[in-house]
Amino acid sequence: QKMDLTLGLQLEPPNLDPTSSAAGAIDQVVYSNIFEGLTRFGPDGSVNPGLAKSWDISDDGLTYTFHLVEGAKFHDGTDFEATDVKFSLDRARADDSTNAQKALFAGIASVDVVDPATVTVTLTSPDGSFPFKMAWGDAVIVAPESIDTIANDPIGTGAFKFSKWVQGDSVTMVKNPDYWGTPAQLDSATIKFISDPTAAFAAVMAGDVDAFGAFPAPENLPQFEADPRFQVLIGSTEGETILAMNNGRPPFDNKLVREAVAHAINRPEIIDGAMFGYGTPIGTFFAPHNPDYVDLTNLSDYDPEKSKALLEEAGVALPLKVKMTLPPPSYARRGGEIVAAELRAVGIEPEIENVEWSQWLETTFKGAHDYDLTIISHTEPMDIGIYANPEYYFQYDNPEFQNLMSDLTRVTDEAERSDMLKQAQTILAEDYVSGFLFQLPMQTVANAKIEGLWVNAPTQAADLTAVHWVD
Amino acid sequence: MLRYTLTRLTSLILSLVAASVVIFAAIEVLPGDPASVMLGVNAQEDTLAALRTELGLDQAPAERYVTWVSGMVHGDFGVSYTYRTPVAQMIVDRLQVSLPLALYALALTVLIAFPVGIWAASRRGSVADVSVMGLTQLGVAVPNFWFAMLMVLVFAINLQWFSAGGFAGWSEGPLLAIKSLTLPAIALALPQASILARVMRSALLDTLSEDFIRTARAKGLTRRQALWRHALRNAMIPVLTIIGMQFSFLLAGGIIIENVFYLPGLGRLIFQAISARDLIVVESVVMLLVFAVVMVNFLVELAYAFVDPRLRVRR
Amino acid sequence: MSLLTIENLSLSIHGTPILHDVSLSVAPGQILGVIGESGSGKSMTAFATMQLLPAGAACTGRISLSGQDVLDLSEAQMCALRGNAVGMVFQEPMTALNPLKTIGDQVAETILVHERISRREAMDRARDALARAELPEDRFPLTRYPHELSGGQRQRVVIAMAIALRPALLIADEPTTALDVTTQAQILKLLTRLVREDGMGLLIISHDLAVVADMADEIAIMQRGRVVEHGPARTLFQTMQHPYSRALLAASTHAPDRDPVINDDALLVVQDVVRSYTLPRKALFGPPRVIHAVRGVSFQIKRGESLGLVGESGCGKSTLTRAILGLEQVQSGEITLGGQPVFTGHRPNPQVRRRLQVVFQDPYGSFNPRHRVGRLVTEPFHLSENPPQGAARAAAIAEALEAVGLTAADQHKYIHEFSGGQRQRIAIARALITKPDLIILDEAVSALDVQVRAQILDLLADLSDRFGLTYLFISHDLSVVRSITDRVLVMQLGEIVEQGATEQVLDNPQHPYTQQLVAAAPRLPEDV
Amino acid sequence: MSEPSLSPAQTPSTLRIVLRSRSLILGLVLTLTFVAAALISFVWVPYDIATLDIANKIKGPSGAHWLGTDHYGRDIASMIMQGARTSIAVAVLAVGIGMLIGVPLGLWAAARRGSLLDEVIMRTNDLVFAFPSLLIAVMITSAFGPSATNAIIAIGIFNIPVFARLTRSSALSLWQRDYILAARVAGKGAARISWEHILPNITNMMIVQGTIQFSLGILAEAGLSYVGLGAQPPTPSWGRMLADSQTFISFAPHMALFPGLAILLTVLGLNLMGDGLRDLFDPKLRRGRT
Ligand SMILES: Nc1ncnc2c1ncn2[C@@H]1O[C@H](COP(=O)(O)OP(=O)(O)OP(=O)(O)O)[C@@H](O)[C@H]1O
Ligand SMILES: Nc1ncnc2c1ncn2[C@@H]1O[C@H](COP(=O)(O)OP(=O)(O)OP(=O)(O)O)[C@@H](O)[C@H]1O
Ligand SMILES: [Mg+2]
Ligand SMILES: [Mg+2]
Repeated sequence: QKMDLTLGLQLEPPNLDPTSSAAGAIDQVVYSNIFEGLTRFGPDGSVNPGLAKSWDISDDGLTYTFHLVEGAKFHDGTDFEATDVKFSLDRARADDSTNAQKALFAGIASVDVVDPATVTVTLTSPDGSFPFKMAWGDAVIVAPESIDTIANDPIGTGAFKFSKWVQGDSVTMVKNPDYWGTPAQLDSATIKFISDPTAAFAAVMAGDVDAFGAFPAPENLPQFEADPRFQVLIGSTEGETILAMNNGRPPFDNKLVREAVAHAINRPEIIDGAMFGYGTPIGTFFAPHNPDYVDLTNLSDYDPEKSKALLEEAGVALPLKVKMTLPPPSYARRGGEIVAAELRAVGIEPEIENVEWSQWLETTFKGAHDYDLTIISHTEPMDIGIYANPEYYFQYDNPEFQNLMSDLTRVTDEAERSDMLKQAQTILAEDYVSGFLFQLPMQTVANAKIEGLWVNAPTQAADLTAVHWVD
Repeated sequence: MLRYTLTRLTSLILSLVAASVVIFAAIEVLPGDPASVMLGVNAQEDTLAALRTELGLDQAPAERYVTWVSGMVHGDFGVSYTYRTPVAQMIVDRLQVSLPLALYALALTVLIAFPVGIWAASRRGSVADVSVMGLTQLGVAVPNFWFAMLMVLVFAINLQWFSAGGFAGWSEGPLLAIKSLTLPAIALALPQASILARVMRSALLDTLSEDFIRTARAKGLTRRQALWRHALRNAMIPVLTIIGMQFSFLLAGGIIIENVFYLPGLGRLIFQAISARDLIVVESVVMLLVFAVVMVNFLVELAYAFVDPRLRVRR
Repeated sequence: MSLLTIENLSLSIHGTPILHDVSLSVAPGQILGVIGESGSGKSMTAFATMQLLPAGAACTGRISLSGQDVLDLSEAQMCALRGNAVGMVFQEPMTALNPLKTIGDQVAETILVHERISRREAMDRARDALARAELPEDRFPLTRYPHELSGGQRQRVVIAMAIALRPALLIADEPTTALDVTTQAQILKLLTRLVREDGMGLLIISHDLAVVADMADEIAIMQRGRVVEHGPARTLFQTMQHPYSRALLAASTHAPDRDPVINDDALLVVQDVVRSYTLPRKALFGPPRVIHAVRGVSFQIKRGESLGLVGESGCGKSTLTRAILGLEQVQSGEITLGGQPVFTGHRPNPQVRRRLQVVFQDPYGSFNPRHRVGRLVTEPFHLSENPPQGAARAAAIAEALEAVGLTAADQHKYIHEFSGGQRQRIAIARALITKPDLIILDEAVSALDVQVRAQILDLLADLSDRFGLTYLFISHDLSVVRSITDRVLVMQLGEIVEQGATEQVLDNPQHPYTQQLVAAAPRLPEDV
Repeated sequence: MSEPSLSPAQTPSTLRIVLRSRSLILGLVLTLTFVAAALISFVWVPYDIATLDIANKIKGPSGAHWLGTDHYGRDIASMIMQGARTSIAVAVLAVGIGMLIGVPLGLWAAARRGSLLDEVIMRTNDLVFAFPSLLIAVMITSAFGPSATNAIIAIGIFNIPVFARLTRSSALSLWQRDYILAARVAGKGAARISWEHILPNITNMMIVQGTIQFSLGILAEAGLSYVGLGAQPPTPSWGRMLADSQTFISFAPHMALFPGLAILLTVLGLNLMGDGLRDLFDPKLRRGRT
């Protein structure tokens, strides 16, 4: 029986500290494996107890009392205690904190240690999703003793201990024999970073890696499926892939033009061409696997004639020259080429500019929002609220939607919440704020003898704690 | 000989200083803010400012240049913005892949090119010469990344003789490490070997037509003896020049091949660093490569003097 | 018994016949001189003897060397013969040695290739061979590299290599052509001595009758791959039959008829001219090196006069020429032409320069191969204020070309369509076209075969008579200087050491350097 | 001092020499094929590649699509034809930049040999040479955004010292010739001599070097496009075709094979042509002509 595993991932983390850098690649390596939070995401996206075995909420919804697991130790042998929780949360919300998701902690008024196994967190206003927030990778619990070297020598409480990092190649971790919970089933796990899709394919084929998480080349999946040596796991992510339009400036400040774009897009063709058939079409900014999802794809069905008519109605000069900025992921680059060809067919001439992430962040996402069109997948869970921010790069400023969202935080009734969410989805779809393309799939290729891998990606994680080999 | 060395050394240092200014200035104009890359989409302005201060990005450019250069002179290349580790350490790690790879490829290049070039030159105009030179023409023309792709397809995916890429590290035993560098080294070496073989051949043919070869033949040396004893060493100057250029090329030019075989070498480091706007890493690695090129040229020039007594200063 | 016998040797290269029925023989202790113009097949005969022919060469006939038929021998047998039974010395000493090996190694190699002895023994014998070639070890250690020797010394090394194994036959292919007259005389003496000492046979090749006239026992004259005349050196000049040999002899001794009209006014005045070059420093902080090419030279040329300037290579002749032409500024001193300085301020004076023209040595390098002759010869018009245009220009071209014996139609041709002699005529036409007062001829006939040289000398004499030209005639060949100049300057190490009427200086030299020069110059026997 | 006594009948004509050189012919044929393909693509291509045909993606070579289709169902033959346009344009312009700047610099340095200017030009050249070229091209293109124009500039910059050096060294040897001295005697200035006498006599060498740099330019463009820094979609480019085809190589090798062959054959053609031209211009092989 094999007791070790090599997992391939596309992106290498810049460092191994999930609490002070945005890179999702860090979470992918360390989340749940090395670091744990008070709560944790399950494979289906549910929020489960983590280092807090349970919690109580005060009636006014302002105070959370977390009851911590007992006997947990950090990998350096120090005990896990309530003071570590207070340290971690206070550090994350401090003024000089460099936590990339500082907003998760914005609602915290104070953190108090009751006894070594109990912590209370007081909020400034009620927040039903606080346990959800505490499950994020940016909210994991770290220890003050090891905080200085965390970037290269992460010390957590997880089922795996960090062993070594060959920069540019791999991170290795070994089983934590003193783990407080269900121990890991593998003795050791190596995560190898292979950014190039071809190399990823070759590595899986040649057996250099036993599994590859978020396999980057969907075109190769049929080959793996046909090969009995491998299994292919298709799940879903929280990533709504959209054709973002800059609502803040011409020509996309004109709803008719946006609607024209929406009707020019042929979702099945994009999913076929860019994703080789993997991916679920969406008609609004919401994950289809969510129970509150409404299928609004018919609002923006493929109808080039209508699109042309709308452009004429909008009175824009054709061909309409616009800029399409594409970040590196292949869904964006390939999807962009297809979308561009489809737009050209109705008279919109996008000029494609491929950019690096840094440039995309700089020019499109921030600052002057100097872009017309871009393709991107928003992978944070439950993030429809970004459309309520008029400063966001969509430059979408709709008071009706903004009010709806702010009301939502106050409402705790599930049915009412559901209604409001559906309403929000409809507003976005009817305003044609963005072109809604598809939900990004999660594709994992693995040796057929491996079990326990996550199929879905409710958060960016490669949780290996349950992974094992079968004969 | 000492004077020759000193003169060369002075111009070497001057080139390095000029290069450092150029590199620093060039990096300054790179758009992109490392802090925002590190903190991602949801970072807040005060967080960014805190990070910029931490990284020293709020200092004036001249100040940063001086800090950078004086650090380098003391062996301190600064701390990577994204990896948060000393750049020197990263470079040392990456060099453990890139340097052996370059040397391996260079060794292959020389081992292929010398025999082929000499063989072809000694049979000038024969069918063997023409066909070998035809092959080298192909070798020069083939894009090395394409060749690498084909090799991965054949040797890693179909035949599974080699792994498709990656580098296990020297700790896993030198044999394994050498094995994982073999395909990349071949991909790098083949076009270079073709070039070198052609240079070797034409340099040899040039010297073979020199008067002193005729003198040697008149002494009673056979054609072969004249080639080995007289022509070869005289043909070394152009060959050395090319070898020097090739080494620099192999060290830096692995950038694409390292990507094809996902080797954690300098090339890939710089690629990642550029896209992450990890300026300090980019600066230092480029500087290092320039240093390597200049050093190699320096050594090649010393080698000229070693080969050619005319270049040694008269006693 | 004859050492080398060549009988009816014919040679063709890729089907092109080069040699026709060449027959020669050399006996031990005998010197055979082979004379002939460039391309007559002298070298090919020598190479055939060594079997070092270019690819595609095919020989018929018989070459017998010490009783062995060379043409029947295998390559391995030939290798055993070369350097051992027959040694060879080549024309160009600068390139005949491997620059990367010490002279000791190169001489010892000859021995090591043929004899199974230790390196030390070979070195000992190389030392002897070099000493016999007058390179004693105390002054020329075996560890020297060729670049540390002068041309004449290198030629001695080549000779040492060739005689190291005391071969029965030595072949010397123009061994002195690239050397100074004085050095040439030394090398020829050395070769003669070696032949006499060892009883070696020597086949010496030259294009210069005078070079071999002194030393050879037998002389063969070649033309277009044939031996046209053959006989003992002592009597050959009297008994020559073949028209070509007679023409060659006539050309070698040819002196043009001259009838100069010399005015009394000084056309060119050179006063205390100094020109030195600063070479780049070898080391960064070392002292700059200075070469004093011309150190305080003064002389005058009268209008209509032909002034000779002789001296060894590197003595500063060309530097002086450049100074006179106003191409380079001098450090001190003054040069005036017809009273006007060639340099005013820091710029050359176009008024003066227009009246000066020059003809260079190399007929192949003095023309831009991409221009037609018409354009080439009119280049000097660049300095004229109103150069002739249209028909006047065509007339000027025609006049200049016809003056040098070409036709006006030649102006439409490219330079590669002309022979060396014709090119030199075009160079003269180019110099004539602006009707200058002074023409400087820098080794203008040195590169030409004797017959062509004679024609050009006639042309120059004729032109000076017709146009009243003034010449500054630079040459290392005393016989040429004697035939064409009225007065001569002797230059050594950047200084004029002697000057006077040509006859007087050459017949009765006063300065030791001039005496040495005159003594070294090869001469044909008096009685021809 | 031998005189080339070749009569006109013996002087081989240019055409005959061209015909005799097998490598020149093969090189010309290959190069012209791709140039022709590029030119024809302006007026006609088998399929319009601007419209995608996803339904027909990744089809092997067939009667309808001679070289098959790519992952968007575009006709690979058409892509290669239009890609030739990009490759040739980038390489021509990059070599053009190198020549237009490098040759005058080299001429200037040679005319002022040993002066401060010469020193500065040559040191700057050395400096550019010291930078690993591909790396700097990567930096330039990623700094200023990937595009064909930036690729041209990046490749062009590294052509400058190549031409400057070659020009300087060949010009220096020409400056030693007597005909230059003759021109100076005629009173011509350095600029005029460079233009009239030096430049025409180095053109052959520049053509040969230009051919070689041209082929290097095509390889460099392919390399840059391969890492995504060359011409941007939808402009087809051989290098990007290779990059795009990478993940398909295991089941649709035709997608990688044909663009790779296109690069290989073009570069081969140019190199053969360069060699052939060198032989053609070599004075050793052709006496009487420069
Ligand atoms: N490698 C060769 N291939 C073809 N022809 C050659 C070759 N070498 C020499 N020749 C021709 O052979 C003829 C004789 O040449 P050779 O070198 O013997 O002349 P030479 O008398 O030694 O002249 P020089 O005084 O210039 O040395 C010439 O016409 C020359 O053009
Ligand atoms: N440009 C220069 N720079 C440095 N030294 C020079 C230069 N030109 C000439 N010299 C040196 O000046 C001296 C005289 O040279 P010059 O060319 O005048 O000699 P020459 O008498 O014409 O010799 P030759 O007969 O070989 O042509 C030589 O030692 C030469 O090396
Ligand atoms: Mg000869
Ligand atoms: Mg001279």
